Amino acid sequence: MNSAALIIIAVFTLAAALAAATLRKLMHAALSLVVVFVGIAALFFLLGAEFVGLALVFIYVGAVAVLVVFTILLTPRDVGKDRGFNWGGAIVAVAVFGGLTWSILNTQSLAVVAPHMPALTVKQIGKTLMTIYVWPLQCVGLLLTAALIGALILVMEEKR
Amino acid sequence: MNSWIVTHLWLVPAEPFAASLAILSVSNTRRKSAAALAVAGQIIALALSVVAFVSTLQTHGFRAVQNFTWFTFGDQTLRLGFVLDPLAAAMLVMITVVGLCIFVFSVGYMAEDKNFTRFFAYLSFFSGAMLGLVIANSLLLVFIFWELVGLASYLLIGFWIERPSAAAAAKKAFITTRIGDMGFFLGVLWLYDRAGTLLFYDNGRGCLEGAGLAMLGASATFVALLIFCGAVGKSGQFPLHVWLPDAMEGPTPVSALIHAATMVAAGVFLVARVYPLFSLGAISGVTSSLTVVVWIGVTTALMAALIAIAQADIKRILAYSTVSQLGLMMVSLGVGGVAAGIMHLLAHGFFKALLFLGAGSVIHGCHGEQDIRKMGGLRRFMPVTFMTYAVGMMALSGMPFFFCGGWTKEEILHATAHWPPSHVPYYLILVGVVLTALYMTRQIIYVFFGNPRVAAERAHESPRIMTMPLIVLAFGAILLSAVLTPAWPWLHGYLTGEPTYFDVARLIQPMLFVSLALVSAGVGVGFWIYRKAGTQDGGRPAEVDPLEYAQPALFRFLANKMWIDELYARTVISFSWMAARLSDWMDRYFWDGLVRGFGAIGQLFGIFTTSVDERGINAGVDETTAGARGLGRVMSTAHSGQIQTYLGAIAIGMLALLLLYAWLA
Amino acid sequence: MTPTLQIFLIVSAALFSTGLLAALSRRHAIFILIGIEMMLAAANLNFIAFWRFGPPHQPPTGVMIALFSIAIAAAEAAVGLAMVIAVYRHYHTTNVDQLDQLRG
Amino acid sequence: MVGVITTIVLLPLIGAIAVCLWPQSNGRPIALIFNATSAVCALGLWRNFDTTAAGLQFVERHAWIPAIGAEYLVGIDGLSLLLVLLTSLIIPFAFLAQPAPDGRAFYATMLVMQSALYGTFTAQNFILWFLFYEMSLIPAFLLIKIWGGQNRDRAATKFFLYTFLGSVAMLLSFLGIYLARGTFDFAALAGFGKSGLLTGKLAWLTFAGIFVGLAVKVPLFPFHTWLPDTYQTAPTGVSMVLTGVLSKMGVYGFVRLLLPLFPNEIKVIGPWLLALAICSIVFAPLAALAQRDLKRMIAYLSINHLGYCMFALFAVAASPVVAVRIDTHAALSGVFMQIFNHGITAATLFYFAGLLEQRRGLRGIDDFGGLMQRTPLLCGWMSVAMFSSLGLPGLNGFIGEFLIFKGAFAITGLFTAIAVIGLLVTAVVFVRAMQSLFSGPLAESCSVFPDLLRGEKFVVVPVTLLMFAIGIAPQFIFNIFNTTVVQMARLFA
Repeated sequence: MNSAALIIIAVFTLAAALAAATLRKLMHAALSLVVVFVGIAALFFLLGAEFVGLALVFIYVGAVAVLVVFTILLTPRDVGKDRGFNWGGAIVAVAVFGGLTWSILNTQSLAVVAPHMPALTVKQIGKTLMTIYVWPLQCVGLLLTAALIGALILVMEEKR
Repeated sequence: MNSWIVTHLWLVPAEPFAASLAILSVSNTRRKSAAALAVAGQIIALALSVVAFVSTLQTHGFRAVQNFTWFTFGDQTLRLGFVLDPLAAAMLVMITVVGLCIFVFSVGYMAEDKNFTRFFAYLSFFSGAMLGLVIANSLLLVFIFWELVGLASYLLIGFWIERPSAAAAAKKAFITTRIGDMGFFLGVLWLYDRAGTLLFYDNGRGCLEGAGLAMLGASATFVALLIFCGAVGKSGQFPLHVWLPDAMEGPTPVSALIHAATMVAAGVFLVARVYPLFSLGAISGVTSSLTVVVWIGVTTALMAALIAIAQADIKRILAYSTVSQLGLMMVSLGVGGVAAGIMHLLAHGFFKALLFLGAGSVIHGCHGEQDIRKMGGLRRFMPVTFMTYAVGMMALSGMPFFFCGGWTKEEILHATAHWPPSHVPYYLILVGVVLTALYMTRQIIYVFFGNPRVAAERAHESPRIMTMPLIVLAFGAILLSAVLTPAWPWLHGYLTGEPTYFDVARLIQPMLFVSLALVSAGVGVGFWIYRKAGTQDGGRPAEVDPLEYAQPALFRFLANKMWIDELYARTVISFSWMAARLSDWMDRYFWDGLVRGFGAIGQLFGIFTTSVDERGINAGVDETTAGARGLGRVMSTAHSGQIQTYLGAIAIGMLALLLLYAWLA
Repeated sequence: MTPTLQIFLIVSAALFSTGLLAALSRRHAIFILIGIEMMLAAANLNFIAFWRFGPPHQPPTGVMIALFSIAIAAAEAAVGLAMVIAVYRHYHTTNVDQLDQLRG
Repeated sequence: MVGVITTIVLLPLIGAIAVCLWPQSNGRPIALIFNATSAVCALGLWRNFDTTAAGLQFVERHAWIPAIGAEYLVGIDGLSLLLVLLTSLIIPFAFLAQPAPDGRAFYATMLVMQSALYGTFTAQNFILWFLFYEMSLIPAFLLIKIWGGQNRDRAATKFFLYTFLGSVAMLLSFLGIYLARGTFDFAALAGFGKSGLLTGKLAWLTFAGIFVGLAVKVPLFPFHTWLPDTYQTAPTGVSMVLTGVLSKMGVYGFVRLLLPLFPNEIKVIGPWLLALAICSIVFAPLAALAQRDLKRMIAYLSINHLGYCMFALFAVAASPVVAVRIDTHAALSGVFMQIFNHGITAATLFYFAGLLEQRRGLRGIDDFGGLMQRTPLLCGWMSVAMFSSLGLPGLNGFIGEFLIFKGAFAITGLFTAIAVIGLLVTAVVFVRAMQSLFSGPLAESCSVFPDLLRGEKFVVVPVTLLMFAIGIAPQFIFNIFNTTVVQMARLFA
């Protein structure tokens, strides 16, 4: 595992995340979000979970980000007056970050390096999905269908 | 083996209780059957009491107990019992005789009342509770009947329920006596803890017998004093005497039965009953608990006698007289004259019931008027009442030779004179005797002598059913002397368990002359001061009391009962009201606010964002202006319906969990 | 120097906090959704990191959970965005400040 | 084969469904039939209960979720039986209370609550117990929220938040205990208690969690502020159940869980716990003195009466020296007695408050006056309940209070002496209430009141007779739990 690569990807991802959270224009933020997901996918690659990384790129960058963009386009005008930034939230977020970091650094058992591990093949993943995780898989399928129908019903025009 | 009456002693209180229940269950309109039931219950109780009394005459110092298990808790048992001894038997007879007279009197006195049946139910209930009290062989059983007696007194004082003053007096009586009772209750607990039993006599294992007393040791003083608290409350001793005069709001027979003859005597009886606790470890008859009893008694006796001089209500004078006499009995018990105290109690039961019923007869004759200044000259209109009242007055004043009160009072003086620690109580009691004669003379003159005034104009003698009990009681007050004289102190011997013999030489004793001189002085001074009471005399208008004319400030002080009620109202009562308000306020605002505040900590984020936002500043301003209510508003701000606020709360909760982790790690 | 698990966790924590920041501080509903997506991604990163740094074993539970989580996140995003549109139609705003029908 | 306890628990649930399905709009008759059937089963339980045998009886045990140590384990000992009987008595009584809300839903909800109460008092496994414990909370919330009076929203939310937060604290604590000890069985856990269930900070944390959860339910000062609001606004019948039975769940929890599991912790902070109980005993009646609303006044006195229970329990558990057996037995018997007595007495008082409210439309103490002249029977029977509540000998209240004081006095005399003030102030509260309600001139607004009606007499008379029976010859109640008392006293020996 390459530290340099990790640091570059991490900085890149976090910068994009910060941009996504703070940029004034919604469209810019949505595009930054795409960058964040690409960064995370890179981190997954770095960790040896190529399949998940790819799935992330496909689903998030390909589907979710596009959805976000479409939503932004579908809700162009905004009559809301207050576009201000809430500093209370920032303080809480910083506090949470501090707390998490403190506890991560104070937990000795986490200071480990990665053990050697055989590469995880797509075949293995497929096998596991179809055997042990077959029920959860079916459930997720059902869930996705339900979400699809639900989303459709939600966005259908209200009947007068 | 116990005789039949001992094993069935419970029947004595059961009769009036049964009568009470029966009366309550019959219709309100069946007056005759109600009265008949009550009187019948009382007669049966009297008969059983006489049987019990006779059985105690078998031997000197007769005592029989009948104990039983009330209930088992865990693997322990709580036992109660009844005891028959001279003290109980004498009380039984006194209560039933006096009670019967008063029941009969009530039939006439209450004839017009619309709640006639309820009155007799209460009266029977009271009688049953009182009879139970005197035969109880367990301090707990005494306490139980003690409370029931208090309940009956509460119900009867407040009998004329539509009068606010009666309700207030009933409340005052119940609460004041309950203050004393709480001390009594603690005494019960303490005794139970130390002695392991509450039975008085239990074949040598009772708490008043050798082994039980030995286990008590030094705590006996505290137990005795706590029990005395109860006696102070019920017997109207200083500083809890304030309820007794107000209790005169009840119907007059009630005043006679409860607040003169029997219930108030319960305190004296209680002290006599548990006397071994008071005298445990006595050095020449003096213990610290008994010393307290003496001083409380002296204070009460003198104070009440002084106040009685300045009262205008015929029943209030008698009420204060009762307080004073009870104080005298307490002194007697305290200085070691137990028999003297009880004898005075029995005698007092007769003559004070007589006086109260006489007063009732007077009030009845004067159509409800109770102010003695408006009476006068009644001896011509109500001769029987006058004669019997005079007997009662002589007995109360302590006129020697023919009236029972004289002999018992003399014996009390005798006991007090020889009290080792101090002679002050003796001298104060001498003053008390003079004062008693004085205020009784004043009352007699105002009511029966002089010119008839407003209320006396249409006065009439009471019907036979009311005068008969008066005559019976008057004879009782005189005839009781026969067993009280020093020449043949039969009652004394009966109570103490010592043999008595007749010796006419002992009849004449120095104390007799002291007593005679004091009473004569009191009566004489009374006649001199009040000879023209109720008429215009010199610069004094007719309606002004001679003493008031001579010493207005002193008279006002006494007429206002030394301002003790006012003092209590300013201190104890207002303090407890403040405490109540404070508790309520603390509850509504402080505790509730605190708990809500704790809740708000969990929702800090809500407060935080709102304090940043303009809305928050507004809420903050409101909070300061609306005081404690603001906290609630902050809470409802937290329920803002804003998902971000909720999300923030979750984040804060996460932080709190992290902190907990840090603390535990 | 090889990176330890802690570094990944810190990155994930930073990402999570940024997501929280977006979700808490922005008024626009879509920003909140963006923040939530980022927080979910941070959680996924944790799953993968723990899987990678834990003892090797079959089946690869961390990866599986991450996969499911991505699927569920997609569903959530679809419904969430649909709701944003629905809400916009109804109230003509996506500012969550003004959506307080559930006020207590 | 379904056992008798399961039958008792399930019957009200079936009743709730039956009430919902019944075509007529008023569900009361059906509800009462199911009440009566459960009550008959409970009486059968009592009849067949072996009062001399120690331990649980009528035990039913089935595996449920073995993975987390949850099993279906129900059984009764003396205390459970007492509370089952109390529930069987109070719920039908509450159904007959006035003013009664209309509609089937009310009765169905009450029946669900009844089932939960039976379950709580018979479950012997924590998970099962907790399930029932929480199951009683939701109907209570709904009953207050939907059928309550003024300020019902606030009161319901407050009730729910308080009790729910308390429950959460308790659940977390029990998870901690489970992780440390691996069981949820009450009997097994109690076995660990003596030697210390947990150690260090974790012990204190779990103790605090369970303590708060139960203290809110009882409620113990200063966790009581939800109670006056709730009792005041709830419909009469619900107030009766809340005070008569629901508050007993807290006391039951203390007896069943906290005292056996944390004897050492309680000993350490014993004086503070006693001080809290004393605050309940003294401040609650003082606050009651300042109330003008009849129901609120009774609510505060409920806090006071349960304070006595807490006081005795803490005294026994916190005693620095080993208490003499008679004192432990007296205190425990007193607590059990007080639980039962307070249940029927407080419920009766609420019932009467409801009758007055129904007649007048208001229930402030000053809204009445001189009732004795117009409605002597109502006043007479209500006075009996009041005197029972202030602990007059000859009525039921005295027995429990005497034993509690007897047990506590030997262990902590000074605190007992302070607690006596509570008895005094309670008396003041009632006597004052009687003065302004019953006596004085008849108030204009009360001049057309009917006296007790026939149906009301049928309700009042049996309960009052029960009060007299317990007050005069209480042995039949003591028989239920004497063996349990002896058994529990060993815990503290």
